[in-house]
Amino acid sequence: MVDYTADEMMTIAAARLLKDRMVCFVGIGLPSAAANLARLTHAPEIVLIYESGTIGTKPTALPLSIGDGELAETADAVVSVPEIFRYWLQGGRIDVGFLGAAQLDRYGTLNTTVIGDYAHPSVRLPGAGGAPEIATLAGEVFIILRHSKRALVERLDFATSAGLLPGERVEGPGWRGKGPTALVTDLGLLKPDLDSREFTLASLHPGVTLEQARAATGWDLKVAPGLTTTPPPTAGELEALRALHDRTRRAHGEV
Amino acid sequence: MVDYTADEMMTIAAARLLKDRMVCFVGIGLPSAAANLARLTHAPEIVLIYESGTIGTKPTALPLSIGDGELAETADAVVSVPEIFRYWLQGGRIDVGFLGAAQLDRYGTLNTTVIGDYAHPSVRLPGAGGAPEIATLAGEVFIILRHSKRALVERLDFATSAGLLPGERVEGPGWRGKGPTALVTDLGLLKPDLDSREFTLASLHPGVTLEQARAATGWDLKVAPGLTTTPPPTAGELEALRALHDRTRRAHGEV
Amino acid sequence: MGEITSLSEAVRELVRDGDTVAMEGFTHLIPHAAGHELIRQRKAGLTLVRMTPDLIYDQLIGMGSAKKLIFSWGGNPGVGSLHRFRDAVEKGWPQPLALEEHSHAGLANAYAAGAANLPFAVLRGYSGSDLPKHNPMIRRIRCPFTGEDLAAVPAIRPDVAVIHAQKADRKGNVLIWGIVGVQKEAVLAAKRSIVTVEEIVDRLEAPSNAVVLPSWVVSAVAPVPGGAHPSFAQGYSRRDNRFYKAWDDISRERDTFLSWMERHVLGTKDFAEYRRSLEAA
Amino acid sequence: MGEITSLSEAVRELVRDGDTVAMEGFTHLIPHAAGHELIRQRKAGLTLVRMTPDLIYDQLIGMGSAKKLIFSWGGNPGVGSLHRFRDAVEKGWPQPLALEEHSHAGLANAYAAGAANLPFAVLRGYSGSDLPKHNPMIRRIRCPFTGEDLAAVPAIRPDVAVIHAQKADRKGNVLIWGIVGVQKEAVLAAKRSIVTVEEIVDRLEAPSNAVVLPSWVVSAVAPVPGGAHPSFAQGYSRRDNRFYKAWDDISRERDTFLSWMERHVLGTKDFAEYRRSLEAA
Repeated sequence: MVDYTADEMMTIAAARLLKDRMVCFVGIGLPSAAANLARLTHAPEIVLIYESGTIGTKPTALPLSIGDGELAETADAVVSVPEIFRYWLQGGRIDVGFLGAAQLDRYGTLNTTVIGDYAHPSVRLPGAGGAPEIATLAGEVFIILRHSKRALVERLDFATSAGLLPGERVEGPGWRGKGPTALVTDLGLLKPDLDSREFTLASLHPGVTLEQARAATGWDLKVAPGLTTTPPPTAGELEALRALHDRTRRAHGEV
Repeated sequence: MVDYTADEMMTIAAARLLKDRMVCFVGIGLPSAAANLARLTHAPEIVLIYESGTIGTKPTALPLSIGDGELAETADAVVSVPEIFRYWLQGGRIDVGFLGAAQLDRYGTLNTTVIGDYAHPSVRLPGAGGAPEIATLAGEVFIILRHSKRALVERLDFATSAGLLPGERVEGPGWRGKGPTALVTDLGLLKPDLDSREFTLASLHPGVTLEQARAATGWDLKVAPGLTTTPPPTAGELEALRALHDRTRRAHGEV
Repeated sequence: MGEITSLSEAVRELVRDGDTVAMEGFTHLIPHAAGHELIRQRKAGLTLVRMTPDLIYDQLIGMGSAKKLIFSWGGNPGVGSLHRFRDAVEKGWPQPLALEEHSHAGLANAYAAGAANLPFAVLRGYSGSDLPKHNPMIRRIRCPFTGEDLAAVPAIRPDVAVIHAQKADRKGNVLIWGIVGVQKEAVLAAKRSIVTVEEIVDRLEAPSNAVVLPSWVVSAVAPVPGGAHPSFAQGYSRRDNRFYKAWDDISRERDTFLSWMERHVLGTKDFAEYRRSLEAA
Repeated sequence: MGEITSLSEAVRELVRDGDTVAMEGFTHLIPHAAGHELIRQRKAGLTLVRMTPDLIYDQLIGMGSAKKLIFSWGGNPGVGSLHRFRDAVEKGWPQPLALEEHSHAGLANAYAAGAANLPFAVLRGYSGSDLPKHNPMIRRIRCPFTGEDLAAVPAIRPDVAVIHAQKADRKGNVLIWGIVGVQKEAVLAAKRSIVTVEEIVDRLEAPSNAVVLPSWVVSAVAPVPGGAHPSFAQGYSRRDNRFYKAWDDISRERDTFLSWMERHVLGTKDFAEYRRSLEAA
């Protein structure tokens, strides 16, 4: 069996969530890697949109920034930033918003704003970017981040973008989509329990134990009925992902 | 002295009102003829904008429609119709709005909507187009139309776009500009009296009598202090206007 | 999604009696071929939306397809009246026509709000105009920061948008250039959309920041060369100003209008045959 | 009106202490050369507006030019933190920095409202976010037609907008292409504007519907080849990702930051000399 890293498993598990022809609003970093891997493997007709206004972009290497030149050069259309948020995201044309985060709570509420008090933060994080509107206006939201007690926390210092709280109706004011429906980490896949709305463990990546996952989670992690093991990366998935990372390193002058 | 028609005098008198480098939002028909004549004579750097989204257009022939191809081909920029009204007219970038009309009253209020009752009109006119916002959002408004009792009326059946009423403050809600400041007809030039706000006769075209003007006006036409006679067309003005009309007829396949 | 089909098929599939239909194109790229197809298929009870009704709606109104018109300027550009529109409003022929009347700024903003999935648009508009007295869909709103009083109009959300464009590729991605009007907004505001194009090409070769509609926001694409006539497609054809003038006579009287429509539209199976029938006339 | 001048002259004439300044460019076309010139001329007490503060504002903040920041995402793209921004917010060094914080959607809409001369923008936004609790400039508004509750933000109306573009012609008409961000809105929303360009050409040769700013909406145009570095100008240069990574070390500590700025910005007379000083380093 092929050897792979936990990060590779995470990215591949996230890519598998994306279906062909989906319209995906992509955050930079891990979401971008997963979305482009999907495009290069099982979802060749997926439509990738970045908030820089690039629609249907097909980069050969992963962008380091949301506005790398190749995103524009390979896009079906390049529109202004006001337009991408008004006509395309708010317009209700996005199936999936794919986000990373610094911190989240059990409801998929994200914090990318501050650690500590807003007025006097111990750590000032970058801030919201597109997240608040992506979280509520995309058809659904996938989240990808590395599993740790510092990332998956019991209580957030700041709600940058909304998660779905118990009993909250997605038809509520400002909501269009289902909110966060999948959380992929380097340990497993979490899905929200439909009653409690809380993210529960649906699948563990090969070799990861339930104890490890619980130990790395800041809240009392529940297990979903029928916990499964994530199928390991296929040779094809790994090859595509590694080739993508190689092209990326070369494009950004790292080799 | 050269021979000329009343329509030629009207168009030339209107063109003289436009200064070089003015930004002019141009209606089709008589305003378009006057604005392009100005551009081809004393105002080569005038910026002509049509509501079709063509900015800084320089047609060699007069457009028959607001969206003739040559307007786009010779423009500095071509933007969408929502943008031309939002970023450019409402944006406060227009010095002069140049309008024609079917009817107007002594305050420069225009009617291009209906003759008779709105619900059961005796004559249904085309409607507002850009006029309501041009009249209030341009820095000032010039109006050009042929002088007759049917056009310059005592009472309008419908106010399509606003004139300035006695005592009305241009800083009033929705107002940016001075409103109508000049009315050019085939008989003379009318300017608003600053107190009564009423359009009064400022100048008569050569050979036109005050009695003719009064007889062709639906309200009791007052004479502005220091009534003058419009200088007749120069040979250069006439030559430029006639050449423009010749090019226009050829372009539209009329000769 | 951007399925390449025939115009007749697209209209049959996507336009239903009673629909709100926006056929846009600001003087340039007016989808006349599609208008004829709606008439051939006897679509009825339509609410028609268009900034400048032009000949395309004069024909639909005269043939009794429309029960309501949402518009901002209804004339024959550079010529004069739209006689069929006037006859419907003044005399109720062939049937009464309800009007929802705006200014260009109001309607352009209403399309933009529709494309942005907002329920309304805000503008500095209609001050001193009688339009708000006759259109209850023009209201006022107060700025929550400055207290300023502004105009508000409801978003336009058509059931179907119909436009004509220069090019589509084989996937159904659409490229429009020149005077682009409100076509992008109309398509993005609508539930369904039909785009007729001058040609289908292998590669769009759209310049950077061109007006491109990705195939996944378009329902159907139908090749109809010259399909904007008597309007035009920049890079392909010129505006037929002679026809606009001729329409003044054709449409002035009910009987001449009806016999012209009989012969050239109902009497032809598609736009190509219509164009040939005109040349024969 | 689109006067072609030098960057130092344009900044001297058009940027005043205490101004609200928007230096835009969404990753692409960031006007770094202009940022350096503001620092060289010791502009102070500025309210800086920018969706993504990036290195350009990290430098201005670290050099004490800013008293307030209006923004929506303040990181080093693909790298991590903006250390000078963090130091100002977390420790008040070199001086406290007031924040007015939005989402991208909120700020993009606020620029569009400014360009449209509206006092506010309406959006479906901020639902479930804590941002409105800390930013009193995010309010709610009710649709006068549906009664729906939506977010409202005040228009951005800068004293000065500063952008970098690819080309201008000799009259000062400006052409931008590729990722165009909010630059057009920033310039149209501002009282004054400065555009640095890669080159001045005889003819723009802008494709149809390209993003063109006519000279009469621009205050000054200054040729500064490579003036976006370490950002890029599509068709002219590539993003210097290595520099973005190097900035993480340069900016992490106050003294290394200050000595770098001394040597490369304050110690050079213009952007060309700055670029040479980097190559020498």
